[in-house]
Amino acid sequence: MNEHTTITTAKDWATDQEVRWCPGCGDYAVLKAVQRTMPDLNVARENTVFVSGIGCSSRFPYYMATYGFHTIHGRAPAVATGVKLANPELDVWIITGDGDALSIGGNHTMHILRRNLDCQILLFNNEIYGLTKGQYSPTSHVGTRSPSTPFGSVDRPITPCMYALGSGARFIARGIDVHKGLPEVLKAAHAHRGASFVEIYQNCVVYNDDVFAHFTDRSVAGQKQLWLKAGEKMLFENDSKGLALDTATLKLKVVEADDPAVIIHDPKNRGIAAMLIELPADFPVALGVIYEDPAATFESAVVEQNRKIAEGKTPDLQALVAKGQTWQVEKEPRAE
Amino acid sequence: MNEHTTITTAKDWATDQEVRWCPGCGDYAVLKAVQRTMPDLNVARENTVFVSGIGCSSRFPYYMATYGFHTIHGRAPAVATGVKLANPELDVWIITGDGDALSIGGNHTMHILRRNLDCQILLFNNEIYGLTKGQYSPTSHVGTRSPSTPFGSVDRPITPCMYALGSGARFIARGIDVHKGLPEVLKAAHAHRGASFVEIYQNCVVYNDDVFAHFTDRSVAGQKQLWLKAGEKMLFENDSKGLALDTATLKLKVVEADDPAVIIHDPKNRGIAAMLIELPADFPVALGVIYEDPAATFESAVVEQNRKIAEGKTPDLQALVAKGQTWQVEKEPRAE
Amino acid sequence: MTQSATHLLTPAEAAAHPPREAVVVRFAGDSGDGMQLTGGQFTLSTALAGNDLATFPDFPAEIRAPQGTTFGVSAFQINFGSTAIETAGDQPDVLIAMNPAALKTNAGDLRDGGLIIADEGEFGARNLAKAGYDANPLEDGSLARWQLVKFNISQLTLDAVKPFGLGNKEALRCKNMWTLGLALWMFDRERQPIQDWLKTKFAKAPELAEANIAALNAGHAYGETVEIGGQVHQTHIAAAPAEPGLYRTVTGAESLALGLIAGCQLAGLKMFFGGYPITPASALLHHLSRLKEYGITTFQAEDEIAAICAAIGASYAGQLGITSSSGPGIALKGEAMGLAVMTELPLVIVNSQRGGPSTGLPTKTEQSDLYQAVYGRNGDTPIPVIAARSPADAFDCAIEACRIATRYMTPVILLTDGYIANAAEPWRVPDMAGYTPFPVHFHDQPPAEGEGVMPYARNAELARPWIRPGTAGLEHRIGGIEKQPGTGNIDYSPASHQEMTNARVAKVLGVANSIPDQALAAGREGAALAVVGWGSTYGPIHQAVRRAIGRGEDVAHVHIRHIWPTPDNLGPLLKGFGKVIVPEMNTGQLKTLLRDQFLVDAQSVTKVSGQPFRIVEIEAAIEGALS
Amino acid sequence: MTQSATHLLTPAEAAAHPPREAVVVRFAGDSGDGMQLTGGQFTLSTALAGNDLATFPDFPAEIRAPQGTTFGVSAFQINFGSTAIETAGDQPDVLIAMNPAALKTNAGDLRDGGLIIADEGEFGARNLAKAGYDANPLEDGSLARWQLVKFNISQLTLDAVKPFGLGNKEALRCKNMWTLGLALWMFDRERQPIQDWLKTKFAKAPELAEANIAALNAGHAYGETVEIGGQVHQTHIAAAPAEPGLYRTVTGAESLALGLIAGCQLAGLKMFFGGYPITPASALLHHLSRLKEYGITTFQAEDEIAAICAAIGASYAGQLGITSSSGPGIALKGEAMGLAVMTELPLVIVNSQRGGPSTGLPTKTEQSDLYQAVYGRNGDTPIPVIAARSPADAFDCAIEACRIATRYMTPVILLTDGYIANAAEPWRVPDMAGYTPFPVHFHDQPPAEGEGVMPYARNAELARPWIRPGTAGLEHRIGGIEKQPGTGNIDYSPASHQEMTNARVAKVLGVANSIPDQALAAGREGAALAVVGWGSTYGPIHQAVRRAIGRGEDVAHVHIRHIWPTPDNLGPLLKGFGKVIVPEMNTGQLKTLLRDQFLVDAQSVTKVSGQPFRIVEIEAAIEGALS
Ligand SMILES: Cc1ncc(C[n+]2csc(CCOP(=O)(O)OP(=O)(O)O)c2C)c(N)n1
Ligand SMILES: Cc1ncc(C[n+]2csc(CCOP(=O)(O)OP(=O)(O)O)c2C)c(N)n1
Ligand code: SF4
Ligand code: SF4
Ligand SMILES: [Mg+2]
Ligand SMILES: [Mg+2]
Repeated sequence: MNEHTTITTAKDWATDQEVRWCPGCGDYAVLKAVQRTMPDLNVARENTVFVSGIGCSSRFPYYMATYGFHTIHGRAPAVATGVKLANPELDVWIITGDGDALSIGGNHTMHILRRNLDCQILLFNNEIYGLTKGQYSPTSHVGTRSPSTPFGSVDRPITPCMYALGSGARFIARGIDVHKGLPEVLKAAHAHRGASFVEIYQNCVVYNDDVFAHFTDRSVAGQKQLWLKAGEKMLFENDSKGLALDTATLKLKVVEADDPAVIIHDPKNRGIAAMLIELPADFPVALGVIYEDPAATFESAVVEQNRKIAEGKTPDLQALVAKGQTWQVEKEPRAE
Repeated sequence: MNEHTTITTAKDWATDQEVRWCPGCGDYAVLKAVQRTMPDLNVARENTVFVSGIGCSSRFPYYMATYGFHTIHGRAPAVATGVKLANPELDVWIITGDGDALSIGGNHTMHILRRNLDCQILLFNNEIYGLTKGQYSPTSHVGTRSPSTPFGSVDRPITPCMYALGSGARFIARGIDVHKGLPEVLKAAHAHRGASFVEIYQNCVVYNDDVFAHFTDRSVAGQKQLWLKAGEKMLFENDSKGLALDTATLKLKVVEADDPAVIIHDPKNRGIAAMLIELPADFPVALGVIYEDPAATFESAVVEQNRKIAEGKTPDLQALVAKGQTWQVEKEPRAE
Repeated sequence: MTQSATHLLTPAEAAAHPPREAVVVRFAGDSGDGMQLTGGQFTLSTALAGNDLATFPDFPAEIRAPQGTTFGVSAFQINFGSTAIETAGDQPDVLIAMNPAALKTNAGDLRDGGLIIADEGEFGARNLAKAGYDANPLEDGSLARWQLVKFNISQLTLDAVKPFGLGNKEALRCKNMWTLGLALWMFDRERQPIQDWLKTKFAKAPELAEANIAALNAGHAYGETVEIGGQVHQTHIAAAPAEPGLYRTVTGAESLALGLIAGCQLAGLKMFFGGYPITPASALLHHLSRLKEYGITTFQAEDEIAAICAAIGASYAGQLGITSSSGPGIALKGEAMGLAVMTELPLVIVNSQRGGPSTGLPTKTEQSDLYQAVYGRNGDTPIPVIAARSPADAFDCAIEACRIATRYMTPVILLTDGYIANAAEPWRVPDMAGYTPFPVHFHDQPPAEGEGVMPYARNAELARPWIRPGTAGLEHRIGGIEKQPGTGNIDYSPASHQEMTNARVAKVLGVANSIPDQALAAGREGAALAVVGWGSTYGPIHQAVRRAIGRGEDVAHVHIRHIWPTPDNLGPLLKGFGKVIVPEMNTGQLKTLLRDQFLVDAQSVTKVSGQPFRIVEIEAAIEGALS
Repeated sequence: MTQSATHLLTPAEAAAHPPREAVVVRFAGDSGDGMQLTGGQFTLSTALAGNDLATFPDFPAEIRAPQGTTFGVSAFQINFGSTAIETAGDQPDVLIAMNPAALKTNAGDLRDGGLIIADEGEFGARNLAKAGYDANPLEDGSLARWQLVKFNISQLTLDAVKPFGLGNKEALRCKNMWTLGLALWMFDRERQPIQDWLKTKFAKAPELAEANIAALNAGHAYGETVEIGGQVHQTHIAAAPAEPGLYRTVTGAESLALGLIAGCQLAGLKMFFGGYPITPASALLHHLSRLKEYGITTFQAEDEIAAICAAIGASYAGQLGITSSSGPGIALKGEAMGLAVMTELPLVIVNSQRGGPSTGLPTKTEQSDLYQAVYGRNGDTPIPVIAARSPADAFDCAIEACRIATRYMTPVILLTDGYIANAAEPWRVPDMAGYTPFPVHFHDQPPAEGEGVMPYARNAELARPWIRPGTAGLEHRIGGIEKQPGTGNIDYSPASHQEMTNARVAKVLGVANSIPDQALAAGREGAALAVVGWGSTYGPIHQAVRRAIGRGEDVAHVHIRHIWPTPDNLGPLLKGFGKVIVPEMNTGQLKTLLRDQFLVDAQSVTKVSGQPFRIVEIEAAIEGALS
């Protein structure tokens, strides 16, 4: 993206459109966080595009004073890929939900991560289908009662960040809708060149209220939230406890903060990232940038190949249509 | 599946249909391996269903003397889910390719693994689209020259087993088309209750010949193949070398076989499984059962819930249609 | 066959316009005000009073739009009377507006001289602003065209429920019951059923039940005792004449669920339902998922493609596979429908149509997916298509879809729409004994020694045998590639492709042999003008035609259930009319089919606004066609 | 405009049946025998000799079926002559059979008395068995109906290439060149171009080049010197009269690629091509992916849905998005097409039709996706549809699709088929200067102070402005939900939906104002009979009609390029004919559109066998209609 210097404020990034989420929806908090973050990113509104699928969360682009494309259910990554390949100068954000990105759109999510298109993917995970009035989603925990599962869901949920890791993502982070740490996560995602996958725990007050309270609630935030920082020890509970590797079981364990075995967070370690993403229920939830290891981006590789191959060739349509073995017909066409 | 005792031979599992793969195709070897394995599984042909998508590999069902469904591109897992839910007694095998399962069908692959439907998924990975004459696939290494990438592919490939792990698979294994170890892997997959994901390295002699030679070739098999066995040390190169965890980097390293740090293979360790699946190029390739940790299967949970909820209720259609507040109309209809 | 509590209007009745003994009431308020609930309960009491009725719930696309905003308004309209009611009514006679936004967005529809009842307690500055009012319409005389009655329902409710010590927010939630109470008084209704319903609804929180009942009674008492002024007086609507029998109210989504269950039972099959949520189709998934004891497995798939593919897999395994969605989701199922046609497996595909194209208008009704249903696939891929005309009719259509699917081994598309799915109407409870079963026979006879399995052998109706995996000796393979007749082996030969194509086409056309002739809904054969419709336009078309007939005009109403194939007599029937017009909530899709098939000069009358036709709109079209 | 090297037959020529100066040759062998290569090179030499020609490659669905099997047979037919050639010919005059399976599967098509040249070296017991022969047909006289010439091509080839010390397998690979050499001699052709081609093809392995050239020469010499017996004599086919100019041969896939490139250049846009491999559409992806210097980005997506969605995204960003597939893949694109219609973005969707339904017959041709193209979407979702009639015509159709898409801001569907995609014909190289550019203007003027961006304002032709992200001051949001006219803000109101629906329909119908009137391909207006076709049936229909005219019959040929909307004069034109028949390689799809639109009694002539029409089949239909 080309440098941009006009100073903007959060307001400059908001549209005049009436926001249409339920009162108290976590989406409001995320919208505010994004609008507050944009001015710090040194990008221009006209070069910013928000692409979304379908869902409550996917209404997001209408509220950003940038270019925006509210596409169809599950296909935002595919549309965004076309946008970015056609104009790599654009700063592309994808807004999606747990149903949009992981139910109907799971395949496109995998492929955009695998290809590593430079973009920010914000997955609003409320573990429910909000817009269609509350059916369970692929991230809903077993036993979720919903209009389509009145007796409780039975299928095992997917872990979004683990899915991203398995899909080859090079940047994986987590945030919480109302948590002050969200803007920092968004900045890190934007700073990363390549597909940045950000799972945002978002509260649906109407259909899945407080489903994340067991770790987002202020009262338990201390024990239950492990905010990771590259190069720093994995500490939580006001730095009183930490994570270390149990060399016998080769799994993570909780130790006292002063234990020398406490792991220093290396965002490049995929094996540890897998363990952090899937910390058992009695562990805290890993938040912040869990994994980051930049690689060549898709659009840059495409552009570079297009350039390299075209180099030295002068496109000549007339020559092209006349290519291959040709012959000249001289004689007059017969009169008719 | 219900016990079955008639003795069968490989021949009993073959149809009269002419096999239509290219001479020398790895698919022949897999077909033979499966036909040779079936008699040992103590299952009946009539209770066995092979479901496939579209691709060279997906022609497989026509050659098995069982029930078979050659569906549409990428959708075999979805069709198989319906088959199994409708009749859990059936032994369901899914035959798919790298394009079928990971390009168009990636989402269904994820969801069948997440739900853990009891079935065997054999993914024929030849890192190419065979049937459509050789375009690169999502598993093709960067730089693959193909009709659609004449100057080499630029997008980063997906690692099938890592994708399966991220998708929540409870059984992940690898085999090689022509390797004698394949039947053992197939038996283990069949023995596992739940979705068994098996990646089979399959050689496409026409469009991607020898793409796996660097580790499948007899000459290098020793150094390049690590056959995992539960409860046994991770050894290779005729048991002269082994794998251990480098406690400094928290990554795997190669050590002498007698090094006490050599890891004993615990198929339940997801973190280590991730490392094994993604062993760097200078390491051997992990083969056999890499990860196995059984969980409740989808169809059994569905059947059980259906049973429990129905329990004690007597379906009475007449009562059902008359449900809710009703009223009686007595008077004669007016004559017309 | 069932029928809704309808009698055909006598010419005299039909001439009356609007029918004397009918009233149209619209409840409008904030999404949070519980208008749908109020409407639902008022509907119930109306039905219990023996009136015929039709309803039209109209709610916002947003789950819970911010309070007080115009796009957050939720409305419920009911038309009820002592004569046949087949539409929710063109114009409300009474509008109950719970806040300024509700008044703003609904007053315009009210007939001149109609009655507005407004909760002035909600007409504070903030709400007025949100609704875009500069001045208070209750004060500035801008509502002069109508009769206005205002009182502080909010305050009256708070007073009524004070004894139960609820929080202010909770207490105000009882407003809708107060309003309902008043409405019950206005139309001389029993409160008991509603009180019973409230007791069961709030079984877990008795104080809420009590509070709501108190509000209900207070609203009723208010009407009875307080001097509101002449405008609000009690009206008694006599019961509508109807076939004797047991009745209930039913929405299209409910009757569809019941019909599919009945269809499976008549076929002797278990049901596999594969769906993916989408408005307005989700309701069907919701209803069925509660009825497991009827041998139903519901599967919420990862997308519409997986939903239909799983249903196909279930049909292959011997259950009746059913899938359901709305336009955008049906579009995704197209490729798999082709697989079902090639493998010749039974399958029912329900499309609850909504406004299109693309995401379009998810909560609005339309019938613009007929092209997609009849023509929307690659290859020559014929599929029978039937369309329900009303909530009650959806029951029989569902059974019919199951019958055709299993008898002919074919997918069947059943079209309904958002209006039918959500609207309620009285329904005479069918006597299931009156339905002849159509049990499925699974082929289970292994071939004679030395002979092969013939999965694509065909019976007299060209249907192939249904063979369940698990049947010993009949192991076979099927797929989406063209086949050899009989054996089903892969075969690309010209002769086989031609023969199989012809068989697929002929089989579906043959369905016409087992469906009833096209009947007239009104009027006579050979009339000067025929109004031909399908689906949910039945009500307005029928009323309009009856009225025209009442005026002595020579008009007939033909309403087509079997869109493809059409009944054998449809062609001759249509050719016999002087003129043919086809009102549709699309740009003229059935019209295409009729002109192609019968070369009749059918003219379109189209409306694509997301709203059902009004009777007067059809009447105008009739006048236009006749003049 | 370009045209293929065609002249209209004179009545005299047309009367001749089959035309004297034309020969049909079919090369048939094992997939491994390189028959397509042989055919391709023979085609080139034929073209260079100035003959008009048409070819029909027919290969198996399997990549490389096992050697010697009947389903592994690959055939290439060419019809060439000194008169206009528009089909690959009804029946071969000469069959070159490289093995028993090839003979078995192809002999039946040969005209009685035709010539069979067989490689007896391949007629060993094993191959005979594989082909299902009990006795050797070369010996048992079962081929008496035809002239049979056999010699051991295999051995002769081995002898010829011995000097180059190739392995037996490699040596035998030269068989096809030996055969080609013989064919070149039979029809008095130059060997030079083929020798040049071999040198470049095997530049990296000169010995292979030498060996193949030696085989080529040996085959040629064999014809020249050896006594084969009277049947095989040299025939000289004079050059066909043609418009003067520079010519080349082109397949539909090639000309389509060139046309799309030309279209983008004329519009002044870069091309974004999103595709997913599928037979027979892949060839287009392959061609374009080699031409990056023309400002093309090709993207092999994860599936067809992603391919079209990426193309839509690229169009939104300011390039011309193009996507391509075949029936099953197009089915998957339906929902996204609706999004393109709602967002009113330019997009070209190419459908290379193949045999259906479902997976159907991937390598066979058919035109059964017209319904899908015109009607196959949810909602009222109009999209212009055009169809190419020949490989050469695909070039202009591609340009036309780009013109309509950008001028009207709409997706456009371009129909071609497997036959056109693979068949080759001579093509007069177009002079690009003869094409008027249609440069796109991106809207880049920010609105006046205080005014909003109007992404859905419309010009006189109802097209909305194309605004590229990156344009300061014009930031706006679009999507698939219904909109308010002008602003494009979400709007579910009845008035807006009706207005936008009308605008979408009217805009597409308006395309008719910028397309040429429907012309006659042959015959006169008001003729007793019109044969109306579209797409690749052009050749057989045109030849059949010309022959009928030659016999003095009053028949016309109408071939429709613009399927939707149709040219304004089409209705009157069709109504003017005595009778109308519509030959289609489907069960009657264009017929539906014509009857609906014009209420003409068009009658279908259908063939759904995966094979193109034969001229005689159309002639029979003409006779039938006239008698
Ligand atoms: C093709 C298609 N299928 C289904 C739908 C209906 N639909 C809209 S949003 C949605 C799921 C929304 O869930 P999620 O992505 O989690 O977003 P949320 O509303 O929870 O923010 C569904 C099923 C649709 N619009 N299009
Ligand atoms: C909807 C659809 N899209 C595309 C195709 C074309 N197609 C058939 S198989 C295939 C990919 C095959 O690759 P893979 O799954 O790896 O199987 P392989 O042939 O390599 O065994 C494709 C793209 C199709 N048949 N259907
Ligand atoms: S339904 Fe849930 S997610 Fe959707 S707007 Fe309401 S609170 Fe938010
Ligand atoms: S193309 Fe490749 S994968 Fe397909 S059959 Fe031939 S060798 Fe096997
Ligand atoms: Mg959600
Ligand atoms: Mg493959």
